[in-house]
Amino acid sequence: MDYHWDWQFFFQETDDGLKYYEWVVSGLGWTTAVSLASLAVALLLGSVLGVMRTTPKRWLVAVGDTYVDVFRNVPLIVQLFLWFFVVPELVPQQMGIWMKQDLPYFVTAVVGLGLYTAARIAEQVRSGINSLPRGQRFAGLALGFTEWQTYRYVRLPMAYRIVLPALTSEAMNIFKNSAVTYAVGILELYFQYKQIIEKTSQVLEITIVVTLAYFILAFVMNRLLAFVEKRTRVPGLITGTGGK
Amino acid sequence: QLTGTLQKIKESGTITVGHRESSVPFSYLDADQKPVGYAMDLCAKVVDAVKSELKLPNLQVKYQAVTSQNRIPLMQNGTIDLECGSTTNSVARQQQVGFSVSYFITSVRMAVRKDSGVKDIGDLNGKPVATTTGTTSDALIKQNEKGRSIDVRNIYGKDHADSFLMVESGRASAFVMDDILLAGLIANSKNPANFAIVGPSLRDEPYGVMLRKDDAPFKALVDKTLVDLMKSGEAEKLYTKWFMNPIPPRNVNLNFPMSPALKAALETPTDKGVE
Amino acid sequence: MIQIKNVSKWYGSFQVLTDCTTHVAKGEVVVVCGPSGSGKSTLIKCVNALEPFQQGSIVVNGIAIEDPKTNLPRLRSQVGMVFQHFELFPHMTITDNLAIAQIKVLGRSRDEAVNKGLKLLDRVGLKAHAGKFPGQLSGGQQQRVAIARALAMDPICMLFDEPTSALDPEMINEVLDVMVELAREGMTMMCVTHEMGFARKVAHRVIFMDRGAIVEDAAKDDFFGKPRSERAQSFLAKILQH
Amino acid sequence: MIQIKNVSKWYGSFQVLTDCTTHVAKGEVVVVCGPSGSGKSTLIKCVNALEPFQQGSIVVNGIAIEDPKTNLPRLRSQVGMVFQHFELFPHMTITDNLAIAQIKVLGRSRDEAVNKGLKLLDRVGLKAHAGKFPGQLSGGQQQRVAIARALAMDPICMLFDEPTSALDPEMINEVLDVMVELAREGMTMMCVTHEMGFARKVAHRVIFMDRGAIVEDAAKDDFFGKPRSERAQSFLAKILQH
Amino acid sequence: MSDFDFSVITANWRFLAEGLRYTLQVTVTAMTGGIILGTLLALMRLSSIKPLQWFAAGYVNFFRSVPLVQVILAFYLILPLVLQFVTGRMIPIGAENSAYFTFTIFEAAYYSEIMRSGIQSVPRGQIGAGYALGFTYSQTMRLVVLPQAFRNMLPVLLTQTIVLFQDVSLVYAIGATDFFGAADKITQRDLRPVEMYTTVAVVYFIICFVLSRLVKRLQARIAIIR
Ligand SMILES: Nc1ncnc2c1ncn2[C@@H]1O[C@H](COP(=O)(O)OP(=O)(O)OP(=O)(O)O)[C@@H](O)[C@H]1O
Ligand SMILES: Nc1ncnc2c1ncn2[C@@H]1O[C@H](COP(=O)(O)OP(=O)(O)OP(=O)(O)O)[C@@H](O)[C@H]1O
Ligand SMILES: [Mg+2]
Ligand SMILES: [Mg+2]
Repeated sequence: MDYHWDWQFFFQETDDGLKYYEWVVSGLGWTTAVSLASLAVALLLGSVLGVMRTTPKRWLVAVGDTYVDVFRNVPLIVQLFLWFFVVPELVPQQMGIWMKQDLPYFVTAVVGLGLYTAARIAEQVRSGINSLPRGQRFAGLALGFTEWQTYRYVRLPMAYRIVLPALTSEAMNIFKNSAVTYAVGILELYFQYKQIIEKTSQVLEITIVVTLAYFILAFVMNRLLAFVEKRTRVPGLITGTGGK
Repeated sequence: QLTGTLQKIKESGTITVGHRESSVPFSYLDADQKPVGYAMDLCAKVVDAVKSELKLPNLQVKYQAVTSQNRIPLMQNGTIDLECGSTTNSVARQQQVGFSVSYFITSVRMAVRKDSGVKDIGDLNGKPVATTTGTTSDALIKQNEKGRSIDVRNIYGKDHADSFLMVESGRASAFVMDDILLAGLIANSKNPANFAIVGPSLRDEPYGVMLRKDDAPFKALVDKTLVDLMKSGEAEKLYTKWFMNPIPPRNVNLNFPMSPALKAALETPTDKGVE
Repeated sequence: MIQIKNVSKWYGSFQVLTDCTTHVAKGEVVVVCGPSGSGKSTLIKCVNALEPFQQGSIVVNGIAIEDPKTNLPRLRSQVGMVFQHFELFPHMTITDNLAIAQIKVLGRSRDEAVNKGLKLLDRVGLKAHAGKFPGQLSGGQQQRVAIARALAMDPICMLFDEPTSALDPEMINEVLDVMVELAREGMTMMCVTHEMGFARKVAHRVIFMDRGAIVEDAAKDDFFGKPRSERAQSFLAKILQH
Repeated sequence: MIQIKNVSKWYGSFQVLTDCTTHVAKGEVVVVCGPSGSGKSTLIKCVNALEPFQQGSIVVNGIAIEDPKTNLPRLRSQVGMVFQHFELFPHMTITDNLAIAQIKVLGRSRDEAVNKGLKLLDRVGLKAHAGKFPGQLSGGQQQRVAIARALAMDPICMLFDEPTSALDPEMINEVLDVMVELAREGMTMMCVTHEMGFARKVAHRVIFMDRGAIVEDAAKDDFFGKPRSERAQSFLAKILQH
Repeated sequence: MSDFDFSVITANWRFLAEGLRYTLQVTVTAMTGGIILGTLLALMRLSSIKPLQWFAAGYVNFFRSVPLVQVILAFYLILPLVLQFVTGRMIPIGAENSAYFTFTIFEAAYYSEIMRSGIQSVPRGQIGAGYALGFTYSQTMRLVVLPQAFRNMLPVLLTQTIVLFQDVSLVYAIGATDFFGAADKITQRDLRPVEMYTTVAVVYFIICFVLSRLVKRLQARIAIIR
């Protein structure tokens, strides 16, 4: 293999004055920012949708189901392009111009990734709630809780505990999926990976470094949620095998 | 005794030509998804030369689409034997691959919407400027005398079409790129009259056929073929065919006359790369 | 206290309750029995408005529950209910299980709620377990906590849905003892159960259901003396064999 | 036929079997009983080499199963085994359940295997169900199929691990009847069961286990007449109460 | 920009259809290969031989932690180097072929986790019953355990396959012409992104939606059989 190894290039200066390793670091920063922000959006929206799909109200269920159907059945990359190129042309012109000129790309990317992931989280939250005995809801109602209170105090706390392992892999996934946001101009890790390959052609070195970086991100997330899981474990109860 | 690429071609009985899929009019797919273009025509001549050199009239020609990210690795690892696209011959790239004599000289300029009021670099201060991944427009702008005090916001399209779309849709005030590519994009847009290529040349860049590094016999063959075409006037005919006439797939005419720099390059062919 | 009038209910096209009419007076203990699937749980859930019904009317403490203007959470908070599978909240300590509804529904202060809860916990003999989680208690203990939880709301009547049928034999009595005591204190109770010993001891009336309909509704002594329907006779014979 | 000598087995540091020694002669029916967790299932699984053991020796039909050179699949194919939860293969029809091992292990032709299977299915009274899947049969029917499946391999002896304890009361007898018939025909059988009626009817010897050890090993009449250990006495008292 | 120009779709439908065919080919190949490889990995993971367990666990965890789009690019660039190292010759493989390989390897990690829980969902007694009838390990797995695991997990396997089908769109990153890649290339040349991406989204939606409905019905069927 006449491959020319060169680990030094990480410390070479690029034409924008930064060193290559600084590109990697800045990419890592954007990846983390996009992922965490999207995760927040996804958790919030996904929970709301998941809850909607378990209510007795038919139309709420229909809205939730439709959302999940739409957002799960179109590839993420296509969704990002839609948000970026198509949606601004469909809204009123003033708003379209605002979206194109003033709305940071970061926001578009976070919305795209967040809404996509929300569909998956909604599935999990729903299956978590449905896996609880129906009697739990009745017990809450019988004590005089409103429907919302049974969610707030009785069903959601258990449902989240049950699906935490599944949420953990979703949270790890979001770091990986965030790589696709390079396509809408986010200067995250995969963008820098491509950029560095193009500039230096030192494929192996940069692949090793970037792979490791993604690995660490996912691993940290995993440990973090494992800690949460441990902290919220209910004595005398065996949970931990949530829906897929 | 053959060596390098020629030996590989002889042994395998095939030559693999790397091409781009949307570098109009150098190398792109026509309506039947076949690679065509100015660079493809030039390369066809090179392939003919290889056939007669190796006495392989039945040499099999394979085409392999490449992207700006993978063209260099693919050349290095032997997937392609020559690349006919719109690849700038730069000193940095010469560390990795070889180049033929230049067959085109492009100037880095900018495309703007006519109604945007941007006419020169000076108008860009504080504005978003689109570039395609791999180049940094602010560095180029700053290299220019008039652009020294200018601050722009870089935004990145994943490819030229995306970058151009940013200008078209009003996301970016300008798209800084090789002028010929800008001309191609404008000609293909819905309303070509809305756009203009403006400003001084930020940099001149030569395009060359990409080869493997340190493969003198093959490079000599390629260079000789190209130089012959330039000397015989054949190259200029091909230029007219692709740059001054309607081209497939939609019969758009780029109307892009030969620049003085290119005329000079065809008269005195060179494989010197830019810094 | 509870009036049930001509109640019918369907799941889709399947009729679960057919024209059920009965009542429970203040201080009365009524036992509901019948074969599996006969609609006992459904009927008792209707009383608490946990299940909607399509025809008829149920009035609890003067309030018609089928009236759309009725504040159902408020009504339910006044009616205590105990389930077959206890339905304690597994992620809360026993103390929190007892206190949460008092705080969130009745608006009591946390101190007040906890005090009240602990007092009732003591009454069912489980004071020592206040800090534990439901999963750490036996079934019989959990069911006693569930009764205490319902009592903490100061209910005007109590509904039981087979409170002992998910328990191991040796735990049944510890739960029945609590229920007997409650009945003796004059609590209005409607009880789905197959424990005929309990019925004999404290019930005033026994209702026998079959296929969604109330087949017998008789004073205790009449019921055990000479049940009229053949279905009730054969049911009693089976149950009492145990 | 079966010799068990000083067998001990540990799960980690927990000793499940302690120095067990016994034997089953050809044509003999031996019933194994004892409280839950006493190691009955483990012992019978060791006989079939489904569980490894760390000390002692088991010889089946002259072959030492702890010998690493023993061809275990071959040995197991000669010993029929029936499990508490039937363990029919749910994705195959009854016919395929009966035929598959004959074909894949004994190398019989498909026709031969199916014929043999149907004959045995007839014997356990289920010929009409040949084309069904296990999930479509009742528990008692499934267990009878499981016995037929074991018999289809022409076993030299049969092992049963609580074959009736997962069944509803009314199905127990249909399975026991098959087993009694089998015993009367002279099949060598080792049977973990709490059905003392069955033991009384056909067993030659009864083994009582407690905490991994064989506490009693006596002829049937001796066992039911005057069990020696206190543990066995109290166990028998509980069991026979039913 | 209200003047939509859908002629770009009609003029290029053949190219798009070709792309869709390739997408389906990659999906089917990676599904078949991934399930086979994934099953082997799952068996390794559940075996009692420690090194096999470690290998399988490492494999699965590695591929589940790395972005697919990066794996696609990396494999595409590195694979030829590896082949050259092994064989001493330059073996061009091309973007299209590289994708078959990458997706099979990558999806195997996901399928293996599904098959693992499928195998674990088969009651242990079934294995005992298999052995008791005289089956060997491989017969017990082939005849008893895997058919049931596969059946139990069929809906989940199909759901993963829908995800795979969507993920094939990422091969555009190496310039391969799948359905999305074809759309992307036409967009580059003809500059009609709005029309193109809208159409692409609708096509993906219809295919995936129909498939996921089928999965739901299958799930109901299986629930009844069990
Ligand atoms: N959500 C539901 N959807 C459809 N049918 C239902 C539903 N819940 C209950 N049923 C049916 O309604 C009938 C009455 O059910 P119910 O639970 O009230 O019976 P039950 O008398 O309490 O029986 P058990 O002694 O088994 O608790 C049963 O046939 C049951 O199958
Ligand atoms: N795989 C295992 N790992 C650890 N301990 C086990 C395992 N299998 C069984 N045991 C323990 O070994 C002991 C004997 O189990 P075994 O199943 O042989 O009892 P048994 O007499 O058949 O009881 P039962 O009547 O409940 O079937 C029990 O205490 C059990 O908990
Ligand atoms: Mg009930
Ligand atoms: Mg056992």
